[in-house]
Amino acid sequence: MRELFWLIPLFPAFGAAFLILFGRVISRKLVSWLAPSLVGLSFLFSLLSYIQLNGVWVKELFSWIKVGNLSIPFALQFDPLSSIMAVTVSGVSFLIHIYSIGYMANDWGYNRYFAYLNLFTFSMLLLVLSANLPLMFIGWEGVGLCSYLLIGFWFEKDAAADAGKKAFIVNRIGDFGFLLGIFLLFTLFGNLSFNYINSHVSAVSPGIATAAALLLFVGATGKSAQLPLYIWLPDAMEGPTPVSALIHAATMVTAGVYMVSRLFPLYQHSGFALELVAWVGIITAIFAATIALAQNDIKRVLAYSTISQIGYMFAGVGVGAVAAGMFHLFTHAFFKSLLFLCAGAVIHGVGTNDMRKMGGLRKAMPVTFWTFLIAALTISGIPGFSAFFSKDEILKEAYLSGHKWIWAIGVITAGLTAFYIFRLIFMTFYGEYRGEGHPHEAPKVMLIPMSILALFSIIGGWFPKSFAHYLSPLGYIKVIEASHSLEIYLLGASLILAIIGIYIAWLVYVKRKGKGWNFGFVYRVIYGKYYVDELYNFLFVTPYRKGSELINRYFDKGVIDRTVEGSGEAALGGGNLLSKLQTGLLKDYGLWMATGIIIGLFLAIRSLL
Amino acid sequence: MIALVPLLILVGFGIIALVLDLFLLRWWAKLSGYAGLIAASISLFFLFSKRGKFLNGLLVFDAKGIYASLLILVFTFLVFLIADGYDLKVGIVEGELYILFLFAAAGAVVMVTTSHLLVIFVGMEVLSVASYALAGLRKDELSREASVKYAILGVFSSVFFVFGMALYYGETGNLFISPEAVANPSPLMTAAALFLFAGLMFKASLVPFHIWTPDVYQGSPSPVAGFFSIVTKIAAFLAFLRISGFLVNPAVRWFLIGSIILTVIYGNFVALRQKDIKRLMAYSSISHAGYMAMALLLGEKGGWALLFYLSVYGFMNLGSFSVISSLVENNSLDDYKGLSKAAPSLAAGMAFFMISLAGFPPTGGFLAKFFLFSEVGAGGYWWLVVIAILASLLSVYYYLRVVVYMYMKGRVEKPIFAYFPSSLLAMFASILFILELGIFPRTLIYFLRIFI
Amino acid sequence: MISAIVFIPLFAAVIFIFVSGKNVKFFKIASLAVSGFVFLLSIVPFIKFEAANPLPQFQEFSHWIGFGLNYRIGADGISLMLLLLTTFLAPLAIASSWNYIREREKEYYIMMLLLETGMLGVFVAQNLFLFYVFWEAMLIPMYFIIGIWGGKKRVYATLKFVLYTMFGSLLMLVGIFYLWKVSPNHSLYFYDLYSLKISDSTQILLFAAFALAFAIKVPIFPFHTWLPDAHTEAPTAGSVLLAAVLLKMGGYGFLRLAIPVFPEGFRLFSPYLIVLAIISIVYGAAMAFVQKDAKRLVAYSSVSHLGVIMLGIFIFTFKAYTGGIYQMLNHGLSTGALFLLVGMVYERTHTREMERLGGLARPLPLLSGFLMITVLSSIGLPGLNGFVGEFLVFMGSFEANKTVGIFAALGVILSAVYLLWMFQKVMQGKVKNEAYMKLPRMNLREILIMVPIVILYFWMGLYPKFFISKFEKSAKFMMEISSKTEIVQVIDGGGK
Amino acid sequence: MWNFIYWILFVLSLAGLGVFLFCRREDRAVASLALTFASLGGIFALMGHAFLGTILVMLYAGAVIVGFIVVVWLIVGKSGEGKSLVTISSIVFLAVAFEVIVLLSWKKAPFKSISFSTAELGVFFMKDYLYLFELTSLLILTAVVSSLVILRRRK
Amino acid sequence: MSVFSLFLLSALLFAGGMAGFFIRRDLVTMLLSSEIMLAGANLALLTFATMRNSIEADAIVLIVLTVAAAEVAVALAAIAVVVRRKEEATERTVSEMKG
Repeated sequence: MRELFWLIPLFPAFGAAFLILFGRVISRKLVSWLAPSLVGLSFLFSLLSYIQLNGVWVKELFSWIKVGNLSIPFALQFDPLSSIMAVTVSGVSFLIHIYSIGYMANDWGYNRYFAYLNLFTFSMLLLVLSANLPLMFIGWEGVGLCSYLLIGFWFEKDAAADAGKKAFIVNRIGDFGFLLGIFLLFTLFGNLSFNYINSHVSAVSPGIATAAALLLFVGATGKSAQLPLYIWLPDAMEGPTPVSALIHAATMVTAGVYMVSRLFPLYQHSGFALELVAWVGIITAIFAATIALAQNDIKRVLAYSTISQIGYMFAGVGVGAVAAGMFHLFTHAFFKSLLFLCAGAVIHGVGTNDMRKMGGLRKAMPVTFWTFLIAALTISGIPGFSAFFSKDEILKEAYLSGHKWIWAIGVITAGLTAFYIFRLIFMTFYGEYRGEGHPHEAPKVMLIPMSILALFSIIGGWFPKSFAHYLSPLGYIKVIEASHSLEIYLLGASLILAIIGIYIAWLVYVKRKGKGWNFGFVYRVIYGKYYVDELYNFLFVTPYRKGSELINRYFDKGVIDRTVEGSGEAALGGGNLLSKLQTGLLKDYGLWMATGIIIGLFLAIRSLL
Repeated sequence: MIALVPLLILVGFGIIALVLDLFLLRWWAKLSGYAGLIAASISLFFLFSKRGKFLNGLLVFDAKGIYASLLILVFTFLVFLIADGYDLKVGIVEGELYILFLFAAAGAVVMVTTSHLLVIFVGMEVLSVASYALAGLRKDELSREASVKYAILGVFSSVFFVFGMALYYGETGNLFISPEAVANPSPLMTAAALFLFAGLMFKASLVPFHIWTPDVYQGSPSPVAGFFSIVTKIAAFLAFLRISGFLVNPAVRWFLIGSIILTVIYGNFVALRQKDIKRLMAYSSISHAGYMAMALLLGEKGGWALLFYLSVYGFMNLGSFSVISSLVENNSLDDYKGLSKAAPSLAAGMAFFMISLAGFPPTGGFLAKFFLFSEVGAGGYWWLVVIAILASLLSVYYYLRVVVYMYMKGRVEKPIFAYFPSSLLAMFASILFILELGIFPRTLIYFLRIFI
Repeated sequence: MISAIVFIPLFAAVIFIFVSGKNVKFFKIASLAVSGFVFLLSIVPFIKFEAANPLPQFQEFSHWIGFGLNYRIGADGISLMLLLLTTFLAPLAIASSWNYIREREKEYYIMMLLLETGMLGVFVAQNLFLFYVFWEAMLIPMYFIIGIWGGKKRVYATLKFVLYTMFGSLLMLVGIFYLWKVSPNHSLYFYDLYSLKISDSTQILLFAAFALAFAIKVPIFPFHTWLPDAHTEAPTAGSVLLAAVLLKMGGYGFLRLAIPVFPEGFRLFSPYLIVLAIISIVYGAAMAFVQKDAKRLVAYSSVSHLGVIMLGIFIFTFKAYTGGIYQMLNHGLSTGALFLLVGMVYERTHTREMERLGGLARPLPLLSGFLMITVLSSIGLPGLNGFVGEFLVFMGSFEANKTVGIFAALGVILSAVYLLWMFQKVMQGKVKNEAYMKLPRMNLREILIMVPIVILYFWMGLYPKFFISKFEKSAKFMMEISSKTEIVQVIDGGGK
Repeated sequence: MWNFIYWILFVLSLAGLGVFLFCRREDRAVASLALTFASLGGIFALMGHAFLGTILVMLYAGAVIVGFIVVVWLIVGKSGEGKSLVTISSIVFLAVAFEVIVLLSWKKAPFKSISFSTAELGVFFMKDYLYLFELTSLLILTAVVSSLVILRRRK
Repeated sequence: MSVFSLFLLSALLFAGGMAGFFIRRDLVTMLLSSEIMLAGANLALLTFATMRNSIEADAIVLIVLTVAAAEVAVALAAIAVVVRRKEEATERTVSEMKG
């Protein structure tokens, strides 16, 4: 497999190219066979190479840019870190391809949808397998592009188009930082391949390293929707649900975490950057969790929950526990995509996203309900399910590495997570049905991937220790053994909070039918998503638009154009004025000549004096 | 005495034409006019080897003079072609048009081939007397006014020239333009220079003395205006070249520089808003006169650039006048609207002339400007070149404005024009010459730089 | 060989004059055939060009007017690439105007061929006089194209275009006079001018004159107001060639003339020029964002993109320099394509007001696909051609001066903003009026125009070495000359 | 005594000029010019250029000015009154008569400064200024033709 | 009969002629005033000749007079044509073309 691992990204690439070129021509059946099988193939290949992996495989296909002392090869690298990502990405994407066959069955853009999905898988795999930063940047922006295409898939809906554009632009802002990071790294190291940077990081002063790390982190926040640049993710729910499942749960948003862990030595070397990553992560976690409490759109809730879970991952990596962060990423990919798929099934059945119009779907959609419950239990960290191990691993590492505050916030967020996820369950599956029409169970082709994912989200968490050992060859993975009693104490704390959360949710939404809660000022603020969107608009978008309009009307047309036209008109006016001199009267003509002579004489006399 | 031959041929055929016209053989008179011009120019070629001073110094038959006379004859020939169809259309029945052209050309040849002030004066008078009549030929109200204005101002300017001659004579005792006489900066000589310049600047239409140009061009018939715009200028500038020795004297030099700056600026600015094509051509000729006058600042050294510029300018101007006269006296720019659809060849020709007058590269106009301005610049007047270049930017506007009217402005009724075979021939000939001068002028330039 | 490439269109145009204007079909096919043939012909020097030698190859010389004004043509790496860009785009532009131009086809195709000769001449001229002749001769056909076949305010736009450019080039002409007089035995051959010793103060003046002429042509920030008018009023093919090739002449002029001949002047002016380039990037993007008319938006976008190119050249590090030149080619392709597509939309809907357009992706899926790829290429999506150029320029400028790099990279965000905004306004959302649902699909001709361009996007994006290696040596050589180090024989070492 | 005559001529010419400039009546103004020219002729004679003096008096005072008077009458005639004829003719007559006297007696004037006779002038013309002599004939021919062309009435 | 007085007279005549050109409105006066200026110039020429005692000056004056006469004749013809059509010949009648 050593020689063939570079084929992994090329299968979906070929798929995407084929579908784009001949999308209009081939039948739906062929597409629904071709697209998933290609992704399946690449999943198979990544699984095989995962198994046979020993050490680090690097394959340079051709030299992409070679100008002066800058040379960027088109090189792919397969090592433990990227192997995990490759497997998760291709696996989840394969399942979602199958799920989409059912979900998108009666959509007129069917072929176009699968083309974009394949393109996305290709870009994500390229991002994950790239051996140097610029190549990763191709995947990085490619993924941004596909999220733009897929969010704005139903482009006839203005909201979708706006959301797509917003997503791309916010990502672009992140990429701006990422690009500057690449430049800074190049000026520092002269070579942009990960291995080179990681090995030579000590040669650079921590201050510069912090700057470079932070710039890259700006890119990461843009891509993984962390605090400053998270605003695009909630709107990204306009796209089809499988898209949200794949992109906005499992793969794209985790790219930031992968990038940080890939360049972990750089962050470690800079120290301060690592702290910042941790704190940004944990604050985003709690911030997003609070917003999720009050959302009524089922997909918005899941979106905010994704943001907060990724916040956890960043916190994990930030406190130095790369293995824990990656492990949480691995498990999160499964249960979060499952949550989204179930939400998809619910929407497929009910036809609306608004939870207030749902309720009592337990009987109507039993399989969806059960898979949804499993995922909910996992996410709230109930022992026995995968998230319990990964999330608590992070909290343990945080506590042990001295970040007491981070641990505390983490635990509170766990409680909040449990509350909003069960609020969602109770509002959708319990009580009586509040919407019109009769909800029906999703078709089998959707249920199978959901159940597989449910299975994974359970067994996924059973081998935390081997996960760390698997990553150890990377050299910067440290495994801390905590005293048994301390571990129990930590686990207990988050467990209790989770149960309290569930109970409160049960109390509010099942017993008092969701009316009792005092919809005070706090609720309205949370519901309004802290008005962050409006703030951004107020601070950046409107001034930019208004400012440019003003400049365009008054400065561009007013000043510059005016000076140009003004000089033209002045010349014409001058022409008119001077032509008045030609009065047509002979007397004046004589006067002209006389003045000519007089001036001449004056010059002559002056030259004498 | 041989050197007199071209002049004699010219005047001889003029008189034959006069006699023929007496017997109302109008066509024959024209034919003898053509014959006279051709014979004279051929004689010039033969006599090129016999250069020198004749008739005790009054007739200077040097390379400059010969080339200028050749130019005068060629351009008069072109004017003949243009006038050929035009005159019947406008009602100038008499044959005198051609006779007057011949005599005027003779006067110009006289002016060009001498360095004696009195001969220049008499040549100038022959030229202007014929021009007063030519200006009035159209027999309508404007034409009469043009000839009266030209006559009176002409007399007025000739008096200046005479007074200049008197002072010159007072200082040197004879009227030969000798380099050392011209150079001494005594007050009398500066005054003499000023008055002589006044007379010549009137003819060359440089600013303080240009005021006759617009009205006379507008009033006189188109071929005649064409004739004025180039033949008078050649004669005036050659005479100027002869007495350019005066420019050593700072007062005189600053007087000319001042006039050049005013000419270039005034000529270009006023032309911007002109509605009548002939007035526009008048102002364009004023501004071109300003450019040519710059070559005078270099004295003898700038001669070749001046002559090259004159030759190219001649073809450009007469080409445009051939088109203007094909539109037979409806001269406002609105009459040119939609010409490109009605008469594509005329419009294309006019557009070509306008573009070459504006000085766009592939045409001769650019090359002429290139040589002229670089010579003047090399002479140390870089700032003057910059002013002239910026003024010529204005000229691009009004030249292209004519093209705009022809190509880019539609019109309801068809423009009135007539296809005269001879003026078409003149037009194509000028296009060919401009392109030839613009792209393959090597032989001409070698000739000019060696002999002048 | 190269003279043939340059003058075949001219001969064809002259022959066209004598063909009667009635059979329009003949003109369409003949002009396409001629420019197509010229393109094929121009591939030969591209192949035969050996990259290692930076000096101009395929030189042809004749005395022409003598006294230093002689006819000398040759192409080094940079001019070869720009030559190819022109010959590649000319047939596409001509093909795109087949049913766009309804009246006076004969004059139109004559003007297009004359324009092509003018453009080709500028890039291959090695003598300053010849360069200036082509530089201005090319204005006349453009004047007619915008003037006769343009939109409503065409007269104003075309006069403004000609006068503005003339203003700059006339000042340059005065500079040429000076050089003609000063240079030893009146030689205006570029490589003689490079070794000319001029005193610093005159160098500054001359550089200012040359820089002004090229800055107006590029256009850099304060001199750009002619561009939007010229573009909105020009017919599609006109604005394609105007944007794709004419604007490059400004950059080429700086690169070939202004900087190497007056290095002292350049050293004095370069900080201001860099600042202006950055302002053009940001300003162009901001203005593009608020335009109502699609073509004006694309016009301002080319102001912004050219800001990037000029930054590459002014910042004067090797990577940025090569990136700038490479970006010239990319910008030519992507903006050319943008204009072609906007033209195709205009042909169908007869309006360019973005308010009235919308939801065209449904009736014109293929066109919206092409527009998507073109928008991505001009945004600089990695993997496509735009990215390589911008990446090099930004990296080079970041290396030279951090703040410059940061502000320049800002353009990455802004360009995404207005281009996606335009894409959404034109293609996405609901169809504004029902008639648009039944718009005619892209016919074969239009597809055949766009396909080669898209292939080039990917080819230049994924395998740029193929192109960069051709002009890399010449670029390094140009830089060495411009920094007045003695012209040491070009050794194959790493660049600065 | 001769000085006295010279100063009379001097004053007379300036007087003629003054009348010409400031007199309202057209014809009288033009007539006064005859006086100026005549007195100028006298001065020329006193200076020794008798030939030129006579030409000036006869040619200018006689022919040219009278021609002008005719044209002025042409203009004024339509509206002016007749009696000014007497005054005009008397001024002209007086001026011419006075000049004739001076011309007859210039030989005795003391300031004869030039030493050549009119005959020599003729010879000079034929020898040095021959070319110019021919040119003036060409000029006169052209003048005649052009004035005829101008005056011709459109048929 | 001092030379100075002669120069004074010629200067006065010249200036008077030039003034005449502007004072009176009608064309004939303009023409005449040119004649006066010309006479002044001739006088100046002759005074130079007396100082220099050369024969050439006479020839020059003679030629200048004939030339001037011819020119004035044509100018007068032009004015006559205007008068024939327009009854009066002031500069107002010939101010049709301007600008």
